[in-house]
Amino acid sequence: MSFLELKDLRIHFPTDDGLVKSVDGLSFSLERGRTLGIVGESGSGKSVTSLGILGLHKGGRARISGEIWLDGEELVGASQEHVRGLRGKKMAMIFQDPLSAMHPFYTVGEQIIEAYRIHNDVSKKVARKHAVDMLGRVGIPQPERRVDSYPHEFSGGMRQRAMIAMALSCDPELLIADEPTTALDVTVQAQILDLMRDLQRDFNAALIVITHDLGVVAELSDDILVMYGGKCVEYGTSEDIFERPEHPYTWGLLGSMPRLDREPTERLLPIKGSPPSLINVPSGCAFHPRCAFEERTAGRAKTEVPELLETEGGHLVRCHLTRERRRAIWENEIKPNLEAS
Amino acid sequence: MVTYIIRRLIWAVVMLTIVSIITFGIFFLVPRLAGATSESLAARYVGRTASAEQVKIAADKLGFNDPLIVQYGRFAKGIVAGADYDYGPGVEHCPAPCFGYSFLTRLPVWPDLMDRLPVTLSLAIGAAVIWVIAGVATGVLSALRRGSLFDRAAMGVALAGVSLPIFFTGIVSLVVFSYGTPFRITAPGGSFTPFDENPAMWAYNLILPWITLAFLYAAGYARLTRAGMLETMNEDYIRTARAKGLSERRVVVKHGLRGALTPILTIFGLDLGLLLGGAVLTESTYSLPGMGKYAIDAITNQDLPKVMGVTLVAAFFVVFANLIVDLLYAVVDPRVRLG
Amino acid sequence: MQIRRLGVAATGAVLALAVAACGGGSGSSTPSSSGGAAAGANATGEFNAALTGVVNPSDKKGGILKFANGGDWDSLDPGDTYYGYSWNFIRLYGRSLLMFKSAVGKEGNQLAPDLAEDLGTPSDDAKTWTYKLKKGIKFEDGTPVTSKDVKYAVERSFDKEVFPDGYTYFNDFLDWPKDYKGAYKSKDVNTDSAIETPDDYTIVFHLKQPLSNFDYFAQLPATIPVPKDKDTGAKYKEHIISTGPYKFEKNEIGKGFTLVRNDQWDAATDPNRKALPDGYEVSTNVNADDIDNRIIAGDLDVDVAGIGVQSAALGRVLPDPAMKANSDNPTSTRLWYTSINGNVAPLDNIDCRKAVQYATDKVALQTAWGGEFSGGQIATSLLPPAIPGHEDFNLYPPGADNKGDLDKAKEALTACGQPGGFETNISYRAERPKEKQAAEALQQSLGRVGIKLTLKPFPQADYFALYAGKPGYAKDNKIGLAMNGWQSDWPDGFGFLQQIVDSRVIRDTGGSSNISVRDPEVDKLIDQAMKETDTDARNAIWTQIDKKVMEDSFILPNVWTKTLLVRSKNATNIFVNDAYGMYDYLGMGVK
Amino acid sequence: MTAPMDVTGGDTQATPAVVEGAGGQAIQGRSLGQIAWMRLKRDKVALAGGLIVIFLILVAVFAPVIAGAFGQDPTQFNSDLIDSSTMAPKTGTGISADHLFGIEPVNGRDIFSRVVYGARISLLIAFLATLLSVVIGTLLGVTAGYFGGLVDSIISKAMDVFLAFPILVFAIALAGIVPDTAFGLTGDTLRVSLLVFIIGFFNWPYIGRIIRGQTLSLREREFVDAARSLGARGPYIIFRELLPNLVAPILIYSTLLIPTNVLFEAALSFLGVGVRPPTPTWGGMLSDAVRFYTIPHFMFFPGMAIFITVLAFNLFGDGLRDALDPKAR
Repeated sequence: MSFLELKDLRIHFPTDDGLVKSVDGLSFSLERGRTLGIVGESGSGKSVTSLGILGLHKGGRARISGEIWLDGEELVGASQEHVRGLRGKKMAMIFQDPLSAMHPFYTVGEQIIEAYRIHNDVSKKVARKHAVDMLGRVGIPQPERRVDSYPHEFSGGMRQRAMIAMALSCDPELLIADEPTTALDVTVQAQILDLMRDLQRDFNAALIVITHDLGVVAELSDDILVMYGGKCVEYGTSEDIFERPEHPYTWGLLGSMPRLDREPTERLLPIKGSPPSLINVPSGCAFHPRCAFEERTAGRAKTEVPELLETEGGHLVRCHLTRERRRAIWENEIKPNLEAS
Repeated sequence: MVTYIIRRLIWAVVMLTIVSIITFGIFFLVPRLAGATSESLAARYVGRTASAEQVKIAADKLGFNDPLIVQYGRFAKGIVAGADYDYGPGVEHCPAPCFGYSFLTRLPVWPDLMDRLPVTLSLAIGAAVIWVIAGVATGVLSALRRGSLFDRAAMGVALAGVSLPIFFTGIVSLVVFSYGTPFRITAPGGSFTPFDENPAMWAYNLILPWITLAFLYAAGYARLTRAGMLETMNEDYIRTARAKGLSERRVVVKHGLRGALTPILTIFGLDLGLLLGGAVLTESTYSLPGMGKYAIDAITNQDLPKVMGVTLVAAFFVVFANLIVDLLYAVVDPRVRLG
Repeated sequence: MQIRRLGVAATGAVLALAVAACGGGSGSSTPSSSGGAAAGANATGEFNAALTGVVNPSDKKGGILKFANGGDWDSLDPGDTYYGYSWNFIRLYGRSLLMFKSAVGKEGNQLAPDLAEDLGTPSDDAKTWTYKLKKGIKFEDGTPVTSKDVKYAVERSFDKEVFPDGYTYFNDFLDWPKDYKGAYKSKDVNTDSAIETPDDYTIVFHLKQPLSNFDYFAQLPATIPVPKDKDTGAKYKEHIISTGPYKFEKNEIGKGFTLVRNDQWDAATDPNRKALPDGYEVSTNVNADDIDNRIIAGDLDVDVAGIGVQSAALGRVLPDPAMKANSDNPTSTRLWYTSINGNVAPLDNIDCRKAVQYATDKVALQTAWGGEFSGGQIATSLLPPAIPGHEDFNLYPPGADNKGDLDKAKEALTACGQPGGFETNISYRAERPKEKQAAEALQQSLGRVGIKLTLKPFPQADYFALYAGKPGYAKDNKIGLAMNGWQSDWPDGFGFLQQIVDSRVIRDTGGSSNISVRDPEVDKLIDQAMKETDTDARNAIWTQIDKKVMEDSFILPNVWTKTLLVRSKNATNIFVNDAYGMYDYLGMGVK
Repeated sequence: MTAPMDVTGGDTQATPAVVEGAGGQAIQGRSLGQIAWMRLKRDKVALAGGLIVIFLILVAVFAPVIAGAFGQDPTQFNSDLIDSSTMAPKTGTGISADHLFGIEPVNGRDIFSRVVYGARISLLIAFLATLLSVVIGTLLGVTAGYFGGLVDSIISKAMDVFLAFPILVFAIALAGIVPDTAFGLTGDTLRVSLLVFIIGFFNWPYIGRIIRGQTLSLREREFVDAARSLGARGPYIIFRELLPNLVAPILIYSTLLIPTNVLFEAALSFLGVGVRPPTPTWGGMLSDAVRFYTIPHFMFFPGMAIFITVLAFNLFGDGLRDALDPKAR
């Protein structure tokens, strides 16, 4: 069994308007030292998944089913208290906007020390030393001084470094980064991505990077999982996704990805329409109302939910189009367009 | 920080001056608009049987014929430097802060006010302790169990609480717990025992007004706290705290409550400041001899020096409370810079 | 509590039987008479028992009596107090030249010497009155009381700027030097023309005009001596130097005070005071409803204001036979009335004034004032029944059921030239709910004949000085009717009528209690009565004045006040003194 | 540099915020009012509050009809129903088919019709005073927020001064010393105008502060810049661009200010400085009832009238706020 394994995970929220199926039957696995990128639009269920792994939906209104195995332990059925003990220690998370994700009333040091001392029975002094070390390690200059600063006294990039330091303070084996660079400007983004890559190597942790930005996962990930409407629509290695993407949605994502190797004047190709409702999921393939190739499925897309099937070597796709047709479309219609445009 | 405090103190003085000018102006002008003359005002000082001539002399002596500005100047000078007052057998110096002498009792206002202050202080602070504890606790619990039976019940009661006029709850509480002999658990006010004299009697006399007043405020605070907690508990930093593996209790108390309580601090400061200037309705419902009752009595008797005195003291508390709140805010929230 | 009260009632009943034989006479015995308090004692468990006898008679000393006041004294200063209850109470800490006997019922109306050795000796056609003081009377600091202290007390009370609450009898009647302004402002003026003190124990008053009943002046609290070197003017009320059996221990104006025994008081000089309790605890500004409840519960002894229970307690006491039996319903010498201002058109026409009289629903008025027990008896004239000179007559019978004679009222309106009625205002004191109720009742009943009233509340403190009692204001603002009330300063026609019907007390500056009666004939009659030394003849003149004012229809009498008093469960010697129309505070002791 | 399709930049709320526009329907094309009404319709409690508010307004408007239907006049004495010794109603409460809520002690006036008429004074004053506060508060708040600088600091300081006034003390004092004829008005008209002025005038800073804050944030928005760049002047921007966007907060705080003002009016009437008797007011009835606490129905009905009115407005106001501004809950 892999270090982290999700089996048919479902996270549903009952609301006044109906049941919101944020995550609907998600499965994947991840080994130590590997990086998985989860990509999707808002509301595709990627963040809900990450919070689900950390057990942060427990005790709330969410209905969770399926299995989450972490290092041989099942987490869905485990007690809240037990999962709490794992949070921060065995699995940690880096959040998107460090300004709002850090408590404004406590110093950065205090927040790291708190995280460290929850899981390690050490004196405040030792914990403080550790916090300074961690801040130094994530590249914050003058950590002895900065440890007593408040989050609002940091720049955006420094804050994200501090956030990473906090997440890594207990040496976690699973690290989830939720849009780690979205709130940062481009140059800082690159630095943070470099830092994360370095640190992952040092800590030998399993890393999940959640983003809507394929560019980020391109830099970091070994494997990529594309989510749409709470489901995985395509899964494969980084190479699979970038070189041989087979799902129309993935094509759309690639089309709307700004790339450094393109001319700045080039037009991006956005996906038409807006993300699906998670309550009244479109019949059949959830993507069909936005899919440019829907008519080539002979109506199946409207009525039949496609299955996630392997095309080759672990590359999974959820689409009614035949494999040949997908390849043909990619090679003849999409790829040239992406390169030419 | 120090310059900020000094600046704020100066502004506080300016504000009190403005308040005193407006108050003086209104109480000077309105009776005159109502047809009062300086003689009829002076008549209040010389008794029912004075002759027209005596009244005229008194009006002159009291300076009621001087322009408004001169009269105000005299009043302001009294507060700052004291004033001399002819009380019959001799002239007496009324030391600063001199708010003048009551029309009716002919006693200086300031000692009177200082006499009433402990009552209002006891009432306000006692009630504040109750309402903060009860209101915040209820609000937090409600927020944490949002939608639960407890939440619905508590918020229902709280909404009822803010919708009930205190003079109604006050009377009902008096009738049930004080007048009604079977449940008589407390005195109906009117009597006040200073804390240092007999703490038990002090509490006994105040328990009913405390609870009634606290109920009203606790209701509001429960609603505020709940709203604040709901908002705070949705903050990203709460999720971060949870992700760190903190116990839910610690998340709520150390991270949630800390954030939610900060805005409540402001409101608390203002409420307490307003109350210290006289819980008018509570004091008159329970006949507590505090500042509010003093104000009402002074107003009913149109005893201008008393009204001026109590208005200014009340304004002082509001201004002072504002200052304290702003300073405290800077202590509580590191993002706030004074300056 | 219930059991104990029943037990007391039983012993009381036995006592009453035992004394019935020797008591007999109608309130002829007093607790101060040598026969002891047992004489004239009545059963404790009877309604109105304290009107005619002493309830719970006892000579037991000690204990503390607890008094409470729903409001506050106008002033504790003897020179500045004008409340009936204050005059009743002041006898505990001050001794005037004369005093009302501490006795049951009518006997309480009798004057007795206090500082003086005897009642006053008139000379010079009752223009000069001489009193001899007892020796051995001391202030609480041990200084002997002399006639100079009495003279000083009266002189200081002259200054109404310092003592605005008091009466002006001495100011008006003594032969003061011209431009005299009182002890403070006219320090070195010789006042022998008004008051002479030939020696330390003689005081002689010189009047401007003959006054046959000056002895009533001599009982006024203004004759309570004040030591000149301890006088602090307006602040003297905070530190009063006692001459009575009790002195002030603690005095917090606005909250209350305590009285303790005055060791300089010598019982040998004072046959009128028994001084049974060891002290008094008085709280002021207490919730009035709570006072009632605490008296009923036995936690409190006396509502010092003596105006009877509040409306709420009325509903508890009257329907409950046991509680009712522990209460008394005295009629006081107070008349609630409505002044009809002849200066305000169309009330300058006597027929319009008469229309008001006829149209009034007296029953509604009585209920508004508090009903038959706590409101009073429907009044048809001015002089209350308890005052000599009172005669039953009714010039404007408001129908058989007392609810108004609308036909007569309409006739009067027609005669007045306002057949459809008219509009005017009615003033009342905002702080007095009963006055408001009465005004509303009048508004309602006069509305039946088209007389439309608008209610005008004014603050009590300035009611007479600035509003209803100020002729100019009343006229300009068309205050045709004004709620008013008067209690006799002492039980004779002069004490009752002079201040409210003599037009010469009306001043343009306001402040007089008479705000509507302007009839030169009435003034003449008053002068006549003051000169008349024969009591019966004098009383006849007062009756005549009463009738004349009613004929003029300047006053609409409402009720002669009755009050419902609840007896303390812990006090002894409870009886009503007619001079005050409330329990006598001098006689009371603690069980 | 986010992808154009990702508008919010994250979907991390545990409670999905994407549930509006059920069925994936585009929500564009619906006005704020329509959305609010849709939300409000779902809030049964707020709707109930709103219905009670409408009911109370109808009661106030048709008071003479309602009271007349029972043949009762609010100032009519019924002395024959009163026990003249205790002043209490002969039957204890006097409740009967004629007198639904019983009668007052002493004079036997019909409590039902007095409560019904009391709604007129209470609501009239509360509405007008709210209107006054809102007008002053909005004008000054927008002015302060829009112009900023010296104007803002003067207006803000003025608000500080106003907030420092012991408002109730002041209101009582003012209401107490104004004569019965003033400013060319008299009787109830004068008293009502006076109370409206006092209550409204002292409450504006509360609204003013909120509006100022909202204006400050609106001022930075693009559409204001756009208008300004097109040459629009201050007043135009204030009335055409800012005010329409301030409608929601104004509506919310007006609704929430009304119950406060109902309480305020009741307090002043209770303290005897309200509208003159015998015009019935709830506060005035309560103050009469205090002395007759042994006759509890007398205080019950006016007390409950105040309670229900304030509660209804509060419920409706809360619902309105949730509907118009869901984040503010």
